[in-house]
Amino acid sequence: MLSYAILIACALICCALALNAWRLIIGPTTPDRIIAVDTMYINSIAMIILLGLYQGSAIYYEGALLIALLGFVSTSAFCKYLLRGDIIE
Amino acid sequence: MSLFDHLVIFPVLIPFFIAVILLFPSLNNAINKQRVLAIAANVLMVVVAFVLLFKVKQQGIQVYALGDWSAPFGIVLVADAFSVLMVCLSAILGLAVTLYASAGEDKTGAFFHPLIMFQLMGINGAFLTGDVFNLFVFFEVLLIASYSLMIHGGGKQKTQANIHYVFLNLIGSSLFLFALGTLYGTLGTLNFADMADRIPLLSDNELLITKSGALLLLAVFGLKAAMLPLHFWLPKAYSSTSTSVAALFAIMTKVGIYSIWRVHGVMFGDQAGELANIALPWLWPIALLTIAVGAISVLASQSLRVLCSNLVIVSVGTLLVTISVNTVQATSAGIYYLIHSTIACAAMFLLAGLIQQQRGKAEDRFVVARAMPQAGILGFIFALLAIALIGMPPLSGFVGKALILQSVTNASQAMWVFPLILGAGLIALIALSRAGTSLFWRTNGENTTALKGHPIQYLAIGLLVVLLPLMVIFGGPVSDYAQLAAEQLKAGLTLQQLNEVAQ
Amino acid sequence: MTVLIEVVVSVLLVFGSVVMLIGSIGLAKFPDYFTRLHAPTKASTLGVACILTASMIFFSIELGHLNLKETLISMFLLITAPVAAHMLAKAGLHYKVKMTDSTENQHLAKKAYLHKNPDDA
Amino acid sequence: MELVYAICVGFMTACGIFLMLRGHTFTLVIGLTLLSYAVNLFLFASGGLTIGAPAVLSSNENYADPLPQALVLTAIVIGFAMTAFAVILAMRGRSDLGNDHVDGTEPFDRLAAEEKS
Amino acid sequence: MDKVRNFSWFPMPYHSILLWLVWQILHDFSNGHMVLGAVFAIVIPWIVAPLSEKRLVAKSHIKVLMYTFRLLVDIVVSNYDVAKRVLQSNRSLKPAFIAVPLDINAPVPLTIFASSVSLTPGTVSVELSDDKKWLYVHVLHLEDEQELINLIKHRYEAPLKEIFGC
Amino acid sequence: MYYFWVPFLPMLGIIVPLLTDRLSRSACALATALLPALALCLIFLDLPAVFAGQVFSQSYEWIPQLGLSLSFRLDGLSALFSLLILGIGLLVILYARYYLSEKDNMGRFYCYLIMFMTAMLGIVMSNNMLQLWFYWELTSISSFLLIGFWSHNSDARKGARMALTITGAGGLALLAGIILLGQVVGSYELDVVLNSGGLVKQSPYYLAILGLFLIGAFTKSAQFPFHFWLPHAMAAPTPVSAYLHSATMVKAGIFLLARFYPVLAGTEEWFVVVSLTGLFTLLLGAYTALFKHDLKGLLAYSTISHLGLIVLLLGLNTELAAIAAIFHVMNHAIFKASLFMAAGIIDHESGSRDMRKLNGLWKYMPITATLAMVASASMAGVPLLNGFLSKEMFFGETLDQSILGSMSWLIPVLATIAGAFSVAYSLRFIHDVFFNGEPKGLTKTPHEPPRYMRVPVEILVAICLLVGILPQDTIGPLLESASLAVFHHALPEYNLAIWHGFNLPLMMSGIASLGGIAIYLNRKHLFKFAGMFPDIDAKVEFEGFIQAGVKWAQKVTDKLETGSLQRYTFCLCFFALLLIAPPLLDLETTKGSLPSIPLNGAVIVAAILIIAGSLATVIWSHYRLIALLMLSLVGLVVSITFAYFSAPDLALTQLSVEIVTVILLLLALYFFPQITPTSKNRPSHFVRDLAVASLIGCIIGSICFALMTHPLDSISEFFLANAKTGGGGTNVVNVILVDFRGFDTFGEITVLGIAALGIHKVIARMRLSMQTKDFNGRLWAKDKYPLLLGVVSQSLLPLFLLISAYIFMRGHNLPGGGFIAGLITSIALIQQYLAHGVDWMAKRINVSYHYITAIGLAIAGATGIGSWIFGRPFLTSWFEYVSLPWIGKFELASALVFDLGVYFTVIGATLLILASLGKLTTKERLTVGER
Ligand code: NA
Ligand code: NA
Repeated sequence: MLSYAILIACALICCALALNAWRLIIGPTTPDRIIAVDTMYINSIAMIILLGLYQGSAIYYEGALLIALLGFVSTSAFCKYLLRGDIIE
Repeated sequence: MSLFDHLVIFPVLIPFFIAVILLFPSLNNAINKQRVLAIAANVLMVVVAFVLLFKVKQQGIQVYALGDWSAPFGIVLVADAFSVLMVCLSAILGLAVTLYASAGEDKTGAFFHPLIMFQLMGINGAFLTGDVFNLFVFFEVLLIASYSLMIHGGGKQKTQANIHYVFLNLIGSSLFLFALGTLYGTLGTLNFADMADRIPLLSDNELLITKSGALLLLAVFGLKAAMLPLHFWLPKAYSSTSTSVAALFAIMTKVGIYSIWRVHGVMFGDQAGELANIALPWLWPIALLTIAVGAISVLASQSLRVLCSNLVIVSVGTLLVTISVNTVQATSAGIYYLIHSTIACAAMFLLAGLIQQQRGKAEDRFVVARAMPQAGILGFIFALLAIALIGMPPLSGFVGKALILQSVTNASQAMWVFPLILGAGLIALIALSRAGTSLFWRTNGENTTALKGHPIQYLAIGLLVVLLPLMVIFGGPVSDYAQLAAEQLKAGLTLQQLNEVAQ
Repeated sequence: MTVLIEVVVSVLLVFGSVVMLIGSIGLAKFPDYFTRLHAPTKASTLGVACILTASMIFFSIELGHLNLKETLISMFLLITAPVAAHMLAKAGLHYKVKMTDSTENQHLAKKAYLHKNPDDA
Repeated sequence: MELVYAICVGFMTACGIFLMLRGHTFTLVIGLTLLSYAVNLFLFASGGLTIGAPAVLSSNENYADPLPQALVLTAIVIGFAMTAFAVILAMRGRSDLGNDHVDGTEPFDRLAAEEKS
Repeated sequence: MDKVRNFSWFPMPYHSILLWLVWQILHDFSNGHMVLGAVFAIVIPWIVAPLSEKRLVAKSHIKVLMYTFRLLVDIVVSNYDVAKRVLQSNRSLKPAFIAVPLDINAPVPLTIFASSVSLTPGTVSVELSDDKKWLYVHVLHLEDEQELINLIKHRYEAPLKEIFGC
Repeated sequence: MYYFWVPFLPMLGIIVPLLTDRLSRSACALATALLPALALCLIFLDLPAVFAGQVFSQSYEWIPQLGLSLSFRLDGLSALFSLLILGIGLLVILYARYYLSEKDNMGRFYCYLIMFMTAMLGIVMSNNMLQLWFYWELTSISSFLLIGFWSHNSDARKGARMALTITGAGGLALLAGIILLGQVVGSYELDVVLNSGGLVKQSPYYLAILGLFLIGAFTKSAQFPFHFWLPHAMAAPTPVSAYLHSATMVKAGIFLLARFYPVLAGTEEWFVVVSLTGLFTLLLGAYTALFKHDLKGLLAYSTISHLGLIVLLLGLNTELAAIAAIFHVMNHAIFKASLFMAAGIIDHESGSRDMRKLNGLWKYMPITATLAMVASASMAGVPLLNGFLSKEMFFGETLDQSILGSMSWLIPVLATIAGAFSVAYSLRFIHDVFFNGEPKGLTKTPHEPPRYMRVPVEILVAICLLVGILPQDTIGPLLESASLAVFHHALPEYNLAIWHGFNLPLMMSGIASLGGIAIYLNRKHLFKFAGMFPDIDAKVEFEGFIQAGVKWAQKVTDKLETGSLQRYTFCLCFFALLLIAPPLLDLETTKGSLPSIPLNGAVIVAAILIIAGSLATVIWSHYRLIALLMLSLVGLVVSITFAYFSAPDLALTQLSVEIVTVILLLLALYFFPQITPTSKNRPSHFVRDLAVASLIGCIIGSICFALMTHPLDSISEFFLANAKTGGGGTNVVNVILVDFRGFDTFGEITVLGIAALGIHKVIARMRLSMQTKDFNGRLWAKDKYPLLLGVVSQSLLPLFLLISAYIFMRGHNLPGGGFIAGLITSIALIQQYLAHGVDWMAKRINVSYHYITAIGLAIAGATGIGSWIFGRPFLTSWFEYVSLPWIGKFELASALVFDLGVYFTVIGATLLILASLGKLTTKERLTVGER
């Protein structure tokens, strides 16, 4: 049952990712695209956790952790860029 | 293991540690201390390189297994006659360049001495390594150092030339990795000797894929070596960068040539079974075209540094010829010529710097300008270098040229090589005699304001120039050594031999 | 692994991913920028937390000892997601993105914008 | 699986190379980054693809080829250093030459200048 | 540096504890890691201390926990709310901006407050006025403006005010 | 046996004039002359043996690989030439002492002259062909310096360059010839080569060798069509002309023909080419000489003509002719040297060399006039002078051949005509200069030269007379031994008597003399006739030719090097494509034998994301920010791909690097236009680029596919087997990085460190304008440091650091390591910069990042060297399991220290890069002076 659940979850997250990609591509504004990428970061955390569950391996945990940390940095950098142009000032 | 047993890695580690030391606060801001340390380090490197050379000559090939892991699992440094010779050459150039720059050029931008050291580390590593991925790493070390050095002193031209140089080489690096992936994917190993052992055992399909990878490497090395049609970056890059950097760069193309020799001349050389000499059909026309186009550009050159850059291209073509001829004799001729052309071109670049310094706005362009305050000594050095670069006696150029011509025994080859090499010599003669007459003889008035050369600059040039007649006077021993290097190179090294030597 | 735990883990997984999918649907279908901004907060809070909890339970059983590592990710997300959303909202304001006409109090958006861009009055 | 992977690598390579054939430094940097992704994936795949067997020793029997991974790691770091340098150099180019064309002049500027003269 | 800080073994005691705990979470509580974690829990604050500003200290730890719990519950509840909105037609949405007047203005409580607002699906903190008197919030579906403002102030701002005493 | 030192004495003498330059002029000249005089004495000491037919030769190995040896010989031919070189050389030294003015740098002049003398001696005494060539080229170089001695004079520069170019080209041809000859014979030693005539003539290379040698000889000896450089070399000071262009350099070509006579001569080809070239040159020179108004010009063309005569003689393939040729070499050298010197005196004392101005000098300088008249009489071939003897022999020899068959009579007729012209120009030399009324428009009144300036001329003229009257007693033995050296066997009968009775040659002489007088008398008509032809100035033509060559070369170079990086990149890509495509075309299938992994939906989604992301990056590459977003999407998916295919380390690294890259690009983008200017690229270029990019993509994809599906026998098993036992870690990738292939990592962090230094360097001079608005024209927001971002970033920092410590510590056994940890730390700090700004950070962090880089590198390097203490090679790792009470067993490993070096290097480098870039817009930015 668990493996089915994982597969279902995986499929759902894949759909979510596809929808994010759709938003990323149609925009229409740059902030929209940044939201899309940000959401993709979060969805990929789920994806990696699911991968770890599927393989029964805890080795992917750090990947998820890192995405959580870095996704934030990336999004705030992009936003800062939109607001100020100069992200380190 | 005594310290002496670690000698092979010294040419890599000395510049590394000196560079790192130079970055620390107490030295980073004290240019005079930096100079002293850098010069001392370079002298030490020359000594080490020559000690290593004699060691190799007496005891044979030296292998240094890094991390105590034997080949093919660990990385090994292989000091054979050829690689050690190249290390000596780079040490000499490094010393000359450091001396020259210590007259003041090192102050025109940050981190000059550390970067030169890193550059030397990269060059020496590339010469010594026996591992193809490690070669990539050292290529990158020397490239990134050269990117940084090329812009030393600043100026629009440098930036412009550097952009071209950097982006082309970045693509080159990507191609290098594609090629490495391909070779690893079929051969399953990275050690030169092990790869050479495995190449003849490849099956049909893998054979063709490996061939693709190997030929892709040719493009990569060719870009570094500035062979046609990948030479475009060179004239602008070498002629716009600062004097000492340009002089050091004289050996950079030779790194490409060296790698072609190692990989396509030996690994995919005579013993490679079905993949034997796959690069030769390409190298022949390329070599001849490189000479031809280089020579045409030499004739077209309007300033001394551009001229000298184009002479570098001609020398690359000439070396490719010796690779293409693919005999021990040709290889040894090529090695002799390589030393000669590197030293002569480097010295000419340094001289061009002095000339530029003394001619004011006219720089080194072939136009009428006021006379240089030190025209006499500069003219004398120019004449010597011109003679060497043209390939006329009594300096080493003629020995190299004659050796190469002698090595072309096959009539159909000779029909192309003789006229091209001799013709290129003639064009160099025409161009350099025009250059010399307009730089030194077509003058109007005296120039008293120009900056005279610093004695240390003359010392640097003299160090290089004096080698040219020495290479003729001691032509016997030098060419004997080149012969030894060529024999070792051509004989190749199996993994078993490598590991036996390492013990 | 007991069936109960398996059921719990499975339910958490499916529930979490449904929440995340809903968030992404929102991102895809909502009419304007500010409404879309609400979607990722959904995904990054409840959705991912469920999946992480599932993973936590699963590995605690699998490895035979307590495994709380995944809480760390949740914690990070709880701290960072609102700030990311805030930054995105600021960017949206700055960009003067189009809002659906049905949005109430649009003057407040303009007012907020003028706080940070007084020159643009 | 391998086919899809290869197609992706090929496609990224093509995109990267195409961007590197453009005329503005920033575009080139983006192309370079894309190209290095492709290079890394290519180098990584040279030892074959393995799922669910990281080269971390445990009771497993089967492991992914660790060597290409180590090579790719080195390549990533070097690629980062190179990209960083390229970006800064591109900026320097813009500062020194006044525009961000790789040749230091916009081609249409050059054309306009030719027409004028 | 503004002024030379006096050296202290535990410049950030809360952080030290948190770091130690996190280290244990990451390493599944072994003896060796308790020691190593302690080392990092002490050393990292030394490094970081110069980079952090004056810290507020929570008055009541119980209230902190209660606040956290309430927030988590709210997240779950409002998630359900928003899920409905997502699956309904766009036309039924009534998005709006609201301006929440602020009583707190210290950076940390303010941040926690704004974050709490954003964390509960359906509301996002958009902008803080320069004078820190207003928080502009975007609401996905607004039924009654004043009620929502009151709710936010009551549920989040009031407890924070108590916790930090400002 | 003294001869061996002869070439070395002048060589030593090269520096003598430079050293004695500061002394008086006479002392300098005297010192200069000393060593050549000594050399001359040495030759004289060996002369008796040479006359006795002995051939000395001695050889020392020099560069055996090349076949070059230090090898000299002294036989009759070299003795003859050495005597000329040294003897006339000494006279020229004396002459030049008076000729050169105070302004001229005498030391330099003598230095060049002695250099030239050394080179000439080397040519004639070499016993090794390569050594001969060595000296041959030295003559070209030293003559270049001598001709261009008055370098302020444009004619001198151009003349020197022309001479160098022509003789240099000839030298190159000669080198080719020598190498071919050496390969045919198997030795470069003349002893061997000269005895291999038969072998050479049968060789298929004979024609090539002959051609190359002749080009060498003809260029040097100014034979048609290479003759034109010689008249322009007259821009040289007259002592140089007297030496180089009469006695020595131009004779080098003749010497070469004579030296290799036994090897190359005697064939039909030799005869046709050599004799016809000689004949034509003879006529051309004689004819042209008549019309030259410049004294030295006349002498130059006369030299060309006489050289033609000698070449013609050598070409006739009879031994008597060759003897005549050698004889004439001597005679010509003597009378022509004296004539040049006389011309020099005239020029020196009257200020002009123009025969239209110089008239009636007899009155002003009777002694010089007498000497010049005797010498030109010798040149004209008047009896009782040496010129007469060799000319008679020449006429005789032209009669004696029949190789042209029925047209053989043409040769003596043409020879006579040439003789007549030679009489005519000699007459002109005498009459126009010394008689023919009064001088016109001279700047100074002519007078006799200083006493000793005339001495060399007197000596030479005396020799003319002496040889002319007593040939057998004076020159006989020398000629005989020289001829013997040429033929290498017994000589035919010949007679050096003055009087041979009334015979055809005498008649030809008579006809020539009368004809010459007739020509001279009718010179007005002839001048008019000659004036009808355009006056071809070889210098202008040659310069024009070279200029055209340069122009053409520039055109070609401009075509090739357009300065367009796009073109160069295309070349690189296309070339790479050309190289890699062909082998793959032969490949039947790329698919290997391995079974493929089944596909699943997630992978398809990832693939779609990658492809869409890449495509979007390309399509939106003009909107740079959007391209960047797309790029970060691709980067994210690539990281996950790595994770999926069992490479967690790679995934972590790729992720962190990707974020840093994005931040870097964002920092940079601020200074760039936000939208790429639409390029005016031609559509064809677009298609071209698209095609090459797609093809490369296809090929790389195919190779990638092939590699994945082929089984691989790799060395990786070793790493898996030894990571734990030999490297002390279970994360094999990390063990490879820090241990098995630690040297790669060592290089890699060096690259990173250098990049940081380089970037620091590049930034230091950057001046970029800050944009006040974004690309849509919006002003930037005023809120520099959003409050929420600041608070959260600050509170996250310790957690970030803890996680980087976590990643660092576990690296050896689990995914992680120093590099990733370093990046995480850097990103955490960058986040602080982002949230709080540079000022805020500068107040709190007070270290230069490049010191951190240096510390990191030093740690890594020191760890590597540490193993030396234990007698192990660089970077040998060490690890030990330690057990402590309560804590339990844990591992200590040197790899961890190495990794610490990596960690610091990464932090230093990354922050150096990003922070310096960030500071660019603030007052903390780097300035030029900062280092
Ligand atoms: Na919310
Ligand atoms: Na900035």
